[in-house]
Amino acid sequence: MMFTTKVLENKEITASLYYLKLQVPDKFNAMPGQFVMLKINDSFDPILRRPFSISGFSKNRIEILYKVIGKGTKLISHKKVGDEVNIIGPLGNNFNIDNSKIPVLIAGGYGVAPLLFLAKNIRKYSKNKKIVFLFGAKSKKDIMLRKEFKKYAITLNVATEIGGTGYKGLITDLLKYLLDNKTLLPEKIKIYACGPEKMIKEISKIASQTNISCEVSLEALMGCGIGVCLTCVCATKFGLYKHICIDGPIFDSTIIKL
Amino acid sequence: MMFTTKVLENKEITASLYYLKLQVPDKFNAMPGQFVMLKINDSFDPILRRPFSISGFSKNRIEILYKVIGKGTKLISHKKVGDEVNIIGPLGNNFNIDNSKIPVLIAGGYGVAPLLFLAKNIRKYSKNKKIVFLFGAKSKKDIMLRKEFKKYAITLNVATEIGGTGYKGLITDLLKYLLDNKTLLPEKIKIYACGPEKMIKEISKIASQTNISCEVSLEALMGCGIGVCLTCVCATKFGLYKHICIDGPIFDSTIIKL
Amino acid sequence: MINLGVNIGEIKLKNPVMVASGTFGYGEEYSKYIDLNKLGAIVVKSITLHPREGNLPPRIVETSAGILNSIGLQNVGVHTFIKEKLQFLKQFKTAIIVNIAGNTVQEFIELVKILNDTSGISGIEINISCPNIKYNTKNHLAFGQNPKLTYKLTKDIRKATKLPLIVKLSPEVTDITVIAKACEDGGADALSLINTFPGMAINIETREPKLANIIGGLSGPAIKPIAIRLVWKVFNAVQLPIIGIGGIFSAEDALEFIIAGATAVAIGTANFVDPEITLKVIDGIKNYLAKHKINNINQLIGSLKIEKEKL
Amino acid sequence: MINLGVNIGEIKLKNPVMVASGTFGYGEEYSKYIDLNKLGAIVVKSITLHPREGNLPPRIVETSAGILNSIGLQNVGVHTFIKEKLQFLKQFKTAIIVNIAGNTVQEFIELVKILNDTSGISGIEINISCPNIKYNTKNHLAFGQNPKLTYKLTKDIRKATKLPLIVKLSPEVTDITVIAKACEDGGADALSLINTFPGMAINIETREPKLANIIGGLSGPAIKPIAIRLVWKVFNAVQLPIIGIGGIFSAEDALEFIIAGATAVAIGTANFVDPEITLKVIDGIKNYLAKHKINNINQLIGSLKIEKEKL
Ligand SMILES: Cc1cc2nc3c(=O)[nH]c(=O)nc-3n(C[C@H](O)[C@H](O)[C@H](O)COP(=O)(O)OP(=O)(O)OC[C@H]3O[C@@H](n4cnc5c(N)ncnc54)[C@H](O)[C@@H]3O)c2cc1C
Ligand SMILES: Cc1cc2nc3c(=O)[nH]c(=O)nc-3n(C[C@H](O)[C@H](O)[C@H](O)COP(=O)(O)OP(=O)(O)OC[C@H]3O[C@@H](n4cnc5c(N)ncnc54)[C@H](O)[C@@H]3O)c2cc1C
Ligand SMILES: Cc1cc2nc3c(=O)[nH]c(=O)nc-3n(C[C@H](O)[C@H](O)[C@H](O)COP(=O)(O)O)c2cc1C
Ligand SMILES: Cc1cc2nc3c(=O)[nH]c(=O)nc-3n(C[C@H](O)[C@H](O)[C@H](O)COP(=O)(O)O)c2cc1C
Ligand code: FES
Ligand code: FES
Repeated sequence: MMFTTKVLENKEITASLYYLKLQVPDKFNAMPGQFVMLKINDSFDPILRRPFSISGFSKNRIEILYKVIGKGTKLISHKKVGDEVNIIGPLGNNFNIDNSKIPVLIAGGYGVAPLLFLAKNIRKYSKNKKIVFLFGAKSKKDIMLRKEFKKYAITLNVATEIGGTGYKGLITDLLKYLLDNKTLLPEKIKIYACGPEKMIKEISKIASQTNISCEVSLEALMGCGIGVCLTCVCATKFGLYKHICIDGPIFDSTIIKL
Repeated sequence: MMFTTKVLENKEITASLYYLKLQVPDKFNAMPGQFVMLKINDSFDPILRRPFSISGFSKNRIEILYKVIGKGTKLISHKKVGDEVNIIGPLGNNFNIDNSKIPVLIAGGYGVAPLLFLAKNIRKYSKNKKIVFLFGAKSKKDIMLRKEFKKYAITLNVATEIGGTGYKGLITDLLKYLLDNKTLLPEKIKIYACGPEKMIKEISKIASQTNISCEVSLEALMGCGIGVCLTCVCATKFGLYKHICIDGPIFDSTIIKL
Repeated sequence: MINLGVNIGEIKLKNPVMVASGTFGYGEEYSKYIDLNKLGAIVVKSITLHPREGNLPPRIVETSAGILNSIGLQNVGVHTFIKEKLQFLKQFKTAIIVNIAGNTVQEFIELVKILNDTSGISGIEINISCPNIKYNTKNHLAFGQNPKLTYKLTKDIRKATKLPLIVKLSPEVTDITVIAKACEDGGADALSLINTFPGMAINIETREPKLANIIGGLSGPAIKPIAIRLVWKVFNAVQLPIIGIGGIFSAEDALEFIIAGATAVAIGTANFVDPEITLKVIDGIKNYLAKHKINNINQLIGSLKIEKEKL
Repeated sequence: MINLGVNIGEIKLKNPVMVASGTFGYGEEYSKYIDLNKLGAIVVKSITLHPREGNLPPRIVETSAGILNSIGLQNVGVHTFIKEKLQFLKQFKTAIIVNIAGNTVQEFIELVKILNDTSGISGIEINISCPNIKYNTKNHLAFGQNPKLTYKLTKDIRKATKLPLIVKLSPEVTDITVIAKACEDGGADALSLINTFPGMAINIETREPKLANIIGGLSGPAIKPIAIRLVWKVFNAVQLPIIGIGGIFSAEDALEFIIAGATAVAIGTANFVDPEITLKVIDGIKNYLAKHKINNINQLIGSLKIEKEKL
């Protein structure tokens, strides 16, 4: 659905990363993995909407965690409480939770957005379920929302490229390490990953090599977000294109070709 | 000169008319009649700067009185205290005050902007000089800044098209009336006028018929404001074009052809 | 009562607001946002004889007030279109125009023959101007850039079908009136203009084109002034009704095209930004006509006022 | 040390950043904002044999990410130019390129002959593509839209002068490489592309064109993707150095043109919005080269990376 709504909050939580909270109508219902297309303003420069994962949902309210990248996100960061924004959503499919397995959530950078929502949702339905959350970033300051994770009793396994907190190295190295030392057992876990393409690629490789069930959230330049413009294609191992906005953004890692 | 500065104030003073106050550098010095070119933001839509008369100047500060017309002025009206704006100015020529004559300032709508500055300036240099100020507008609510005029001991002669305060009718009818009943004597006065083209046309006609010395402030679509793009031309009675941005915006009413 | 109905050749539209090929899919997605019955016409995404996978991604770049796309005519092929997509579209009381693309005259003819036997189609739009595929013509220019090829193609298709025939022109020509006349002479019933402009964008960090296909088609408000001028030029050169296309994002934009000479307009890129835009444009046109006391939209077509000596 | 110098034929530029004809007057106004010595070259507003008053106002319309202008070659005429304007420009250590426009081959030749005898001129740019004047050619098309006329004009002017000769092309052609080759064959030293696109805007309240001249030339970021693609196309078709023009508002934009194949760039509309833009672009290019460890700008020209199979 499309609607115009109000900014409830829009604040920088760490360097160039913002937390945006928006009012949504009663009928709005979202699942982890889904996204919205946000209209920046009435100008034609920039002209396209911007896709953002929903990183939290409660009645009449969604949360978006976004990084300032270019023109569009910069303008969004200037929005003040009470400003109007136009939204299309929720869009796309969602993560499929396999209750029989331990969920291992792997986030790179702002890829944490949909996984935070996923983690909260899993916690909502089972208070004691073990949730493994691997969070990779450049440096310590990029590991944000620690309080929020704590509130939902989710323990973070952190990796930073330049070190300073947690594991020093890539989040995928941490994953390998945890698999190697049998902290994580392939047949007992299911991976849910979101982050930069390189990370998704590497995780998909590890998952396929070790036979871990794995879902990844993909990104693409999007013209419409609703399956019409045919810009957001992603190659699959079966030769056919999938459309990330409607067939995804969540895919089983075994079918996609990055 | 070109500079980026801060909004000191930007508030609506009557329906869709705003008073914008901007900080300016030490070197900035303006005369009544001059204008600035204001850059709206970094977007290319809208792309051009917008011209605005300077309606007040004191050290390190200018005032602009603007009406929300379209895309550009709407965006300017959203600017908040502390927001940055980029300015080129002061630009153009200025009113030539003839001290031997009684100044009759005639404003239509937001045409009041440069004349307010002119009135203040005349008052600044002579406390007791008689200033006649004719202010025409649609309705009572469009006659704004009464306090400001009072502060500078300027009595307004108001005309409103739909009546409600002062003379009911066009400001040019009021002018004719004051000439007819000899309240204003052609040889004793000089007219300074700014307002819609129709008003300027009519006043120029009256001035030429009655031999009143008269200066008018003109408007034109402007690409650059500094004499380069050659878009802002205005025909003269001598067959040649004048450029409103550098030869004007103030012209002797006898030379222009509207 | 204000009359909004217009005719594109024999196609009767309840209002002049259509959607442009490739920007509305086959209608399914938008049916969740708007009532498709309200549209003047739906032009479907270009259909080819066989399914096409389209170009490699990335396929889109945002530019100032526009987008470059290089979809490359990805589509389900005419057979699946008829079996699946058209079935869905048929349920609406809206004219369905099938846009077809081919690499050879033969392909176009085959497509037309298949569509001849299909019910529920109000007309055919031939796309001789897609900037995203390579043609087997001299210099790889599109059919629509060569008046002789345009004439021949139009005439051959004309012979092959009784369905109303719309030709969609490329703006990348020296004199669009020459192409327009070729279409008229070949027997076209109407013209659509314009298709996208070939354009390019470069990632200066990697020094690679931003589109995998190197070039793409520019659409959106950026091209509107060019499109309006071409519509006006063609309106003054041929008798055929014109469907004005290019950067329409509001009723005001649509009205500019109509005053310039367009009998109808088609909305493209704007659908992506606002799925409800078509209905807003229809309402806006209605309000304009009411305000200006015009009771028939046809009075507005080509009503641009120009002092004689300027022509 | 990073080398920013480039050659346009025999014209040596200290850096590749020029200003486009008609957007910088004769330099006087901008000298209050920037040091003209820092520019690569100044191309002056089109000069004609006799002074021209230009078109009636209104002469400008703001469009989405662009402007339409219809100045109509208002200028002081070649004699006043030489006497007054050139005197001012000569004091700067910057290449001065004189853009000339004429209605007939004869007018161009006369202009060139006058300029031959004038000192302080680094080169001539011939404007065969102004959308704002009516030509005495077939269909009123500009010289630059006809390869034969372009060839003849270039050749005749080539014979008439030893000054470096730049031809400024119109984008409104079916295949710009044909025109570019005509210039090359005619003996041009370089090409400028692009001039503005003919465009139009309509006031829907009055139903009149927004420009008194009805049509105007579209410039600004709106046309950038088209311009880059045309530069790349021409770069791959001829050997002449190219001056890339069209919507350059930043160093990034300029670099896109250079990577696509432009030896230099000219900034137009952006000067109106930011009188200091040229210097910002020069600095930005310098920073880019430093960051990418490129010590000579010439290495960047036409360095677009494209996988072979895509060509
Ligand atoms: C399904 C999906 C979910 C996303 N979720 C989030 C999120 O939760 N938080 C977040 O910070 N970002 C998210 N992104 C990325 C976000 O959309 C881009 O960072 C944003 O569009 C950049 O816009 P810009 O104008 O600032 O950047 P620019 O680089 O100026 O944008 C230019 C164009 O490229 C597009 N673009 C640039 N980067 C991306 C990208 N990575 N993915 C898709 N389009 C891009 C823009 O939409 C625009 O059309 C998501 C993307 C997708 C596809
Ligand atoms: C010398 C000068 C002094 C001015 N002083 C004032 C002033 O003190 N207060 C005030 O409210 N307005 C003033 N104006 C008019 C003001 O510039 C326009 O109202 C404003 O540019 C409208 O911009 P917009 O985007 O809101 O309107 P739009 O109509 O969307 O603008 C579209 C384009 O037309 C131009 N334009 C529209 N109306 C005018 C106009 N009347 N004059 C010039 N360009 C126009 C815009 O600059 C823009 O390029 C002045 C104009 C000039 C030339
Ligand atoms: C993503 C996209 C896909 C398109 N696909 C087609 C197509 O398949 N066939 C066609 O004739 N035109 C196609 N077009 C062109 C549009 O129909 C239209 O002519 C063009 O976009 C200009 O209109 P606009 O500025 O309103 O978008 C496409 C345009 C876009 C943006
Ligand atoms: C107001 C204006 C006047 C122009 N006058 C001329 C001219 O006299 N001669 C010419 O060759 N080009 C002229 N041009 C075209 C520019 O030189 C340039 O080719 C075009 O504007 C595209 O560049 P831009 O997008 O950077 O403005 C003019 C452009 C503008 C905007
Ligand atoms: S973004 Fe348009 S189809 Fe996916
Ligand atoms: S506004 Fe450019 S010359 Fe006056």
